[in-house]
Amino acid sequence: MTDRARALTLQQVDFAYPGEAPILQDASLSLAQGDFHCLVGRSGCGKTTLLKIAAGLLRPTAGCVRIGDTILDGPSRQIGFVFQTPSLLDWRSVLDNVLLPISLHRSVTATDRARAMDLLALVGIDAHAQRYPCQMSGGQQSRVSLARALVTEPPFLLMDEPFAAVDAITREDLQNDLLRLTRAQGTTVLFVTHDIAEAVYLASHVSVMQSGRITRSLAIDVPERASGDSRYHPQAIRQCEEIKAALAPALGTVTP
Amino acid sequence: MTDRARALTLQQVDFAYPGEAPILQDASLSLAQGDFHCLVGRSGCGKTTLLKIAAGLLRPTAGCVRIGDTILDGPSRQIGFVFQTPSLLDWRSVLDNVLLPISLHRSVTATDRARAMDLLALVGIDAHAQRYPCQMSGGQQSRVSLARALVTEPPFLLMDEPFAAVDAITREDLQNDLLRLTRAQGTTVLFVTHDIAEAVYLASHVSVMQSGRITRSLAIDVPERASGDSRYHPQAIRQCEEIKAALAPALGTVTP
Amino acid sequence: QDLDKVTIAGWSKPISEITNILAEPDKGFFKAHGIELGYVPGTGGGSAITNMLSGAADVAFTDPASLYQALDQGEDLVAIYNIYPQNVFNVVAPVGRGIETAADLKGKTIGVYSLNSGTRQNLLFLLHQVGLTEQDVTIQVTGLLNFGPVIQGQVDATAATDTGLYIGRLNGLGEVNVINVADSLNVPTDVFVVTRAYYEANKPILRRFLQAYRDSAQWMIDNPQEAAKIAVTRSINGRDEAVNLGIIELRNLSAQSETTRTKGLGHFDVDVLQDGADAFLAQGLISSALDMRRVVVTDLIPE
Amino acid sequence: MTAARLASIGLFLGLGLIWEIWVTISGVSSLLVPAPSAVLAVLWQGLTDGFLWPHIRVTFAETLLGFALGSIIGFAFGVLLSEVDVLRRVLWPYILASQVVPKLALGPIFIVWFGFGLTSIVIITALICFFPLLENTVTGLRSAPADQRDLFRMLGASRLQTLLRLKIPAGLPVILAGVRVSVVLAIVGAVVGEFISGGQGLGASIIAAQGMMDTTLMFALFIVITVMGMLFYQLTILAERWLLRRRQTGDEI
Amino acid sequence: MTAARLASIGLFLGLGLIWEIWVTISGVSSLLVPAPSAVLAVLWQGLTDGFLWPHIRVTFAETLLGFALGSIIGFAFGVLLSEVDVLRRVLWPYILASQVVPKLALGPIFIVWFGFGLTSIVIITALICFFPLLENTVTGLRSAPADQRDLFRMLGASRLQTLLRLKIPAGLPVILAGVRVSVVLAIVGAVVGEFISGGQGLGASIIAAQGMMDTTLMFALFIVITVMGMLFYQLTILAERWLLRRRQTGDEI
Ligand SMILES: Nc1ncnc2c1ncn2[C@@H]1O[C@H](COP(=O)(O)OP(=O)(O)OP(=O)(O)O)[C@@H](O)[C@H]1O
Ligand SMILES: Nc1ncnc2c1ncn2[C@@H]1O[C@H](COP(=O)(O)OP(=O)(O)OP(=O)(O)O)[C@@H](O)[C@H]1O
Ligand SMILES: Cc1ncc(C[n+]2csc(CCO)c2C)c(N)n1
Ligand SMILES: [Mg+2]
Ligand SMILES: [Mg+2]
Repeated sequence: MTDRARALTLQQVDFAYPGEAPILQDASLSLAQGDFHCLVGRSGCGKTTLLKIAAGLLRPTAGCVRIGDTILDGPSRQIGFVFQTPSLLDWRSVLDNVLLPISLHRSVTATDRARAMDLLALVGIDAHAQRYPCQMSGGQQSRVSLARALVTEPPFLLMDEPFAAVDAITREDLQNDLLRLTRAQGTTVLFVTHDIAEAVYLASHVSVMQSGRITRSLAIDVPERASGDSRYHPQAIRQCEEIKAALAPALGTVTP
Repeated sequence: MTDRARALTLQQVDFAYPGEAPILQDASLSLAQGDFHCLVGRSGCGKTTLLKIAAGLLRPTAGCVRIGDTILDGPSRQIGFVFQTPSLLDWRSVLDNVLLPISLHRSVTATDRARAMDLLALVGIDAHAQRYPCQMSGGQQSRVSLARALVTEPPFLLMDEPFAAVDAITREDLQNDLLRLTRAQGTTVLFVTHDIAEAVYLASHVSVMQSGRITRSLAIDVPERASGDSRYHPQAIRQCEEIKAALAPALGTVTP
Repeated sequence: QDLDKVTIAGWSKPISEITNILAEPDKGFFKAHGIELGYVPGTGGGSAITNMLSGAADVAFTDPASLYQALDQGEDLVAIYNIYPQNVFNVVAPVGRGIETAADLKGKTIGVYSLNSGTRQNLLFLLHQVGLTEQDVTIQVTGLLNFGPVIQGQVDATAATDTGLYIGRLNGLGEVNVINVADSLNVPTDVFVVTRAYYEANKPILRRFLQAYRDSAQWMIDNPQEAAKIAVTRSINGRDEAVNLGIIELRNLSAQSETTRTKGLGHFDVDVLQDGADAFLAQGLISSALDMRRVVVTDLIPE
Repeated sequence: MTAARLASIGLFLGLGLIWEIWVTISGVSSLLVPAPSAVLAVLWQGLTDGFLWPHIRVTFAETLLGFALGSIIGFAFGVLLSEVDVLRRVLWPYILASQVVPKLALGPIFIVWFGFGLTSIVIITALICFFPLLENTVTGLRSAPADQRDLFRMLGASRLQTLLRLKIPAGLPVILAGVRVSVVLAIVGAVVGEFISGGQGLGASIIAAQGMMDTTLMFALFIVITVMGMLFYQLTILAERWLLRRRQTGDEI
Repeated sequence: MTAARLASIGLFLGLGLIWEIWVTISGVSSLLVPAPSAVLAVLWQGLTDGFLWPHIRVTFAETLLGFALGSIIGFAFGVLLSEVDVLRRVLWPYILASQVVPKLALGPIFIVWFGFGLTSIVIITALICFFPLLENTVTGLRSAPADQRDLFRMLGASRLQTLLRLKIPAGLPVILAGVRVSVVLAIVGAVVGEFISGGQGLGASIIAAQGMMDTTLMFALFIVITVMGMLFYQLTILAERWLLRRRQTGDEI
């Protein structure tokens, strides 16, 4: 697959549910191959909607989504999606849930199984592989859904607040693992988070959404990225402040 | 209600699902009236389980829970609970969902309705009061469930990561609102969060859980609490570090 | 004047062949004798008796076979009027199947309406007269549209009634041989049956009832055209007046016999009824000998 | 929508035509299979000369009353048996007996208990149609997710409230599937009831027509019954749509 | 559990006793209501002298085959109609017709088409029992939550895979409620089928007993049929428990 083919572009996307006010307006995003693009924005501003459009799950009312040069007109298997809710199948074990994306397209081999177990180990729940989702804690469930998205090594990853339900330490580990994996595979990532520090730590670009529009886009340039310390780099803290400021003047409905 | 009656105590609570390894072991907590007690711990360590036991939803295999001097032997209406998932009723409007705790016990008055609308305004979704849960974003749903727990002004509040799905700014607003309300009403709060800064900002006490045990308990003593700036007070940052350190040596299964 | 209520438990729904009963609102035969007539539909002669026993009706319009069975089960019943002294049942086989007499039925497959229908009971009478039993033939349930399987060759012959044959012929049943049960053992088709207790307690009413019934039967014999017309509105199956007439004429024939011509409508030949009971006993269809002389009471039949 | 309706009507006409042609060329006896043209003619006549209407009215009333009674019984027992486990264990053999024992053979007993006419038929109808609703109610009431049940426990909801405000609304789609089956069985029940003890109505007329070997009329009656079934079914669909108007359905996919 | 079973047996004995006493003192005709003691005696005799067994075998086989056929039809059509919306719109009148048209009246036509004996009865049974499963399948397949459907779309699951791996498992509890109703209706179907065309079996025996006005034997046959119904029902419950063993149920609350 060429680099060009692994680019993801949203061109002036509008979206509205039939008979309702528009949710997205003129939203454009452009991710080059290997970009780790974070999307931040206040709750309800349209991040999940944007992600679903980028995935082909929703059809924009105007504008279009391109994968490489082709216009996306439905969900594509090239895209891995981590939903905001874990969306696990109750009647399948954790391991089988992780293997689902594979088992839908070919029979599962021992290698797949080993790989799934590795991913479960990565997210810290390999001990629970034979359990069922209803026996897992909230954070454990969301980690299973993360492993499921990673198991096919898709060239694109769309992630909707994947770490919202896990603790600070696990979160840092997962961030590092995710960075390592996506860099190794050259994955193009669009990542929604409410944690600005997380965005700045992970992203090559951060976009700020407000009421359905993308109002700000920053390239992140914190040095010595790979080390955990880069989180506390002054440049990182400065960029956090900048994003926070960009978020603040939202047409907020929150009355303090 | 006397102050004493509004204390919440867990005495050496053990819990295990039948035929499984213990999930809680010898967990003790003591909340005086008006305490804002935060519980932090890694994902899967047993926080939700502890909260459900404190609420009377699960019965401890050993030990007991007391409200004031009486042993809790089932869910009590004195306790408001914010679940880790929003748990809204699909077939009721947002407003009706918020009014549910009232409508179960008496007919809803105009005052109740006004109060529910105020709470919805507080959490920033009064404009959506007549919508249905499936039309709301993830963060909006969790805010509805927050409003629902507050509407009866219960003397006890158990909250399971209530702000996990909302953005940083909304979150700060909600933290301040929650502090204001619980202080005004003298509410006793047990609050689970993964955000250590949040714990330190909100809590009078923070307990650290590890693999089903409470391994550390700190009183928080950051000065000039009411101001938003206290978040960045050096003492606050110090206590954050302390908690983080206490969390770190967990019997982690996360392989970095 | 107060009317006495008498309800008939019929063996069928209100069909055109009992137009003399259904015509009551138009003709008032029963009202004229101080009787308010009721009718409850049934699903066979057995149900007529059980409906009567259940108290839903006073008089059962039923067949001798059902009467035998009920007597055998220990019910104390009396037969008070011979509605159709002529047996109307038959066995029908297309010409060319080699079935011309009852004896030819041996080894054949014969259709009946259902296992509790008159076609089956009367087929058994017929077989008994030529020394055959149920085991010598194959009895096949075919439902009311019994000529279909005969035409299609799924059964060799089918047991039917005179009216069934009549309608079959109207619908293009080809050339057939007909073996009439009446020719070997002319067991009556239907009789009025009441419990002995009711009989003892209500003789005057029953007498008037039978008087009225006989009037209605006589009217239908005398005025088949008028009856056929009334059947169009009063019966549930009488949309076609011409067909009604054919059916009514067949019923009028079956209501009359040698005995009724000499003694009057409704009179019995007790011996035939006794022969029928004996045939049932011989075939093991009932378990004890019945004395029909005790069961048939004639004192209420109008002269 | 219109395409589907068109296809439906087209199929109906097409089948009718094939059937008509087959009847004509095969020369099959009208004792077995009537010609569709003759059936429609009889149907038209029956509707215009008013002969069919009283029967339609009777069967309609029986179906409606029987369904009303049956659905109340089915729903109430469904609720009762799923709330009171002991009751389920004790009563299920009797409920099964009520279903498998043939109503046709029970006729006389119904008459002893309920007399002749409407009451008996309504009760037979109810007896035939209550079971699907019962089973679906039992299953539907189980479908509320665990977290919502926990919520209601926390809110101190009484058992009745949990039932009315949570379990029934959550189970409504399943319960309504039971209603759809029950309403269809109610028509079957009314017809069977008329076989047993009716002197009037579409079921009684079918038996009468069969006795006259009038297959043409019988098929005309089948059409009437089917249209009545479609009417009742369509009404439940409309009611369902209204009751579930706020739910997400799987239809988008 | 044991308490409930005890109560169940106690209720049975109690009802039997009351009935026996009532029959004795009221002197009601045994043609209408037989004494339970007599019924049990006939039942016992029928079982020991072997008279009942061939009939039980026949009806059992018909029920089993009819249910197998009917549940395949019901499930397959349920899937088809809920996947292909046009089919639903086009076919539902015919499906309704198949339900409301009385099988008893259709009997002769079945015989013309399928001949006497097993085939006809199995088809009648299937026709009577497929509908609840169809309706519940249609409803069950709608019950997968929107997020899981989105997941399957994202994973590029084919329609068939979404059906097999998501919709059917998610709808299983509802589908199985349909199976419970269908299995009971299968017995009804076999009995009704025997009314129409059977020479053997429990249904045929009931009609024969009715013809002999042997109400006692009829009730003994009712008991046999009910026990057979309980057996089939219990088997589906066991199958259900096994199939749903991994699901959370509402039973804790
Ligand atoms: N029904 C169950 N059966 C068996 N084990 C369970 C069950 N529910 C939860 N557990 C296990 O109990 C442990 C504690 O779960 P709990 O939900 O209390 O964790 P938590 O601290 O709330 O985690 P999180 O932060 O991820 O929500 C987990 O390891 C989980 O796998
Ligand atoms: N089905 C729907 N019908 C109508 N409006 C909807 C629907 N789904 C979402 N919305 C609205 O669209 C807006 C954007 O929703 P979206 O889920 O994209 O927000 P989000 O940015 O992901 O928020 P969060 O951070 O809370 O998850 C919200 O205001 C929401 O109320
Ligand atoms: C005219 C006339 N035709 C048919 C029957 C019906 N029938 C005659 S004998 C019998 C068997 C009952 O067990 C039945 C149902 C009738 N009574 N009168
Ligand atoms: Mg979202
Ligand atoms: Mg938790």
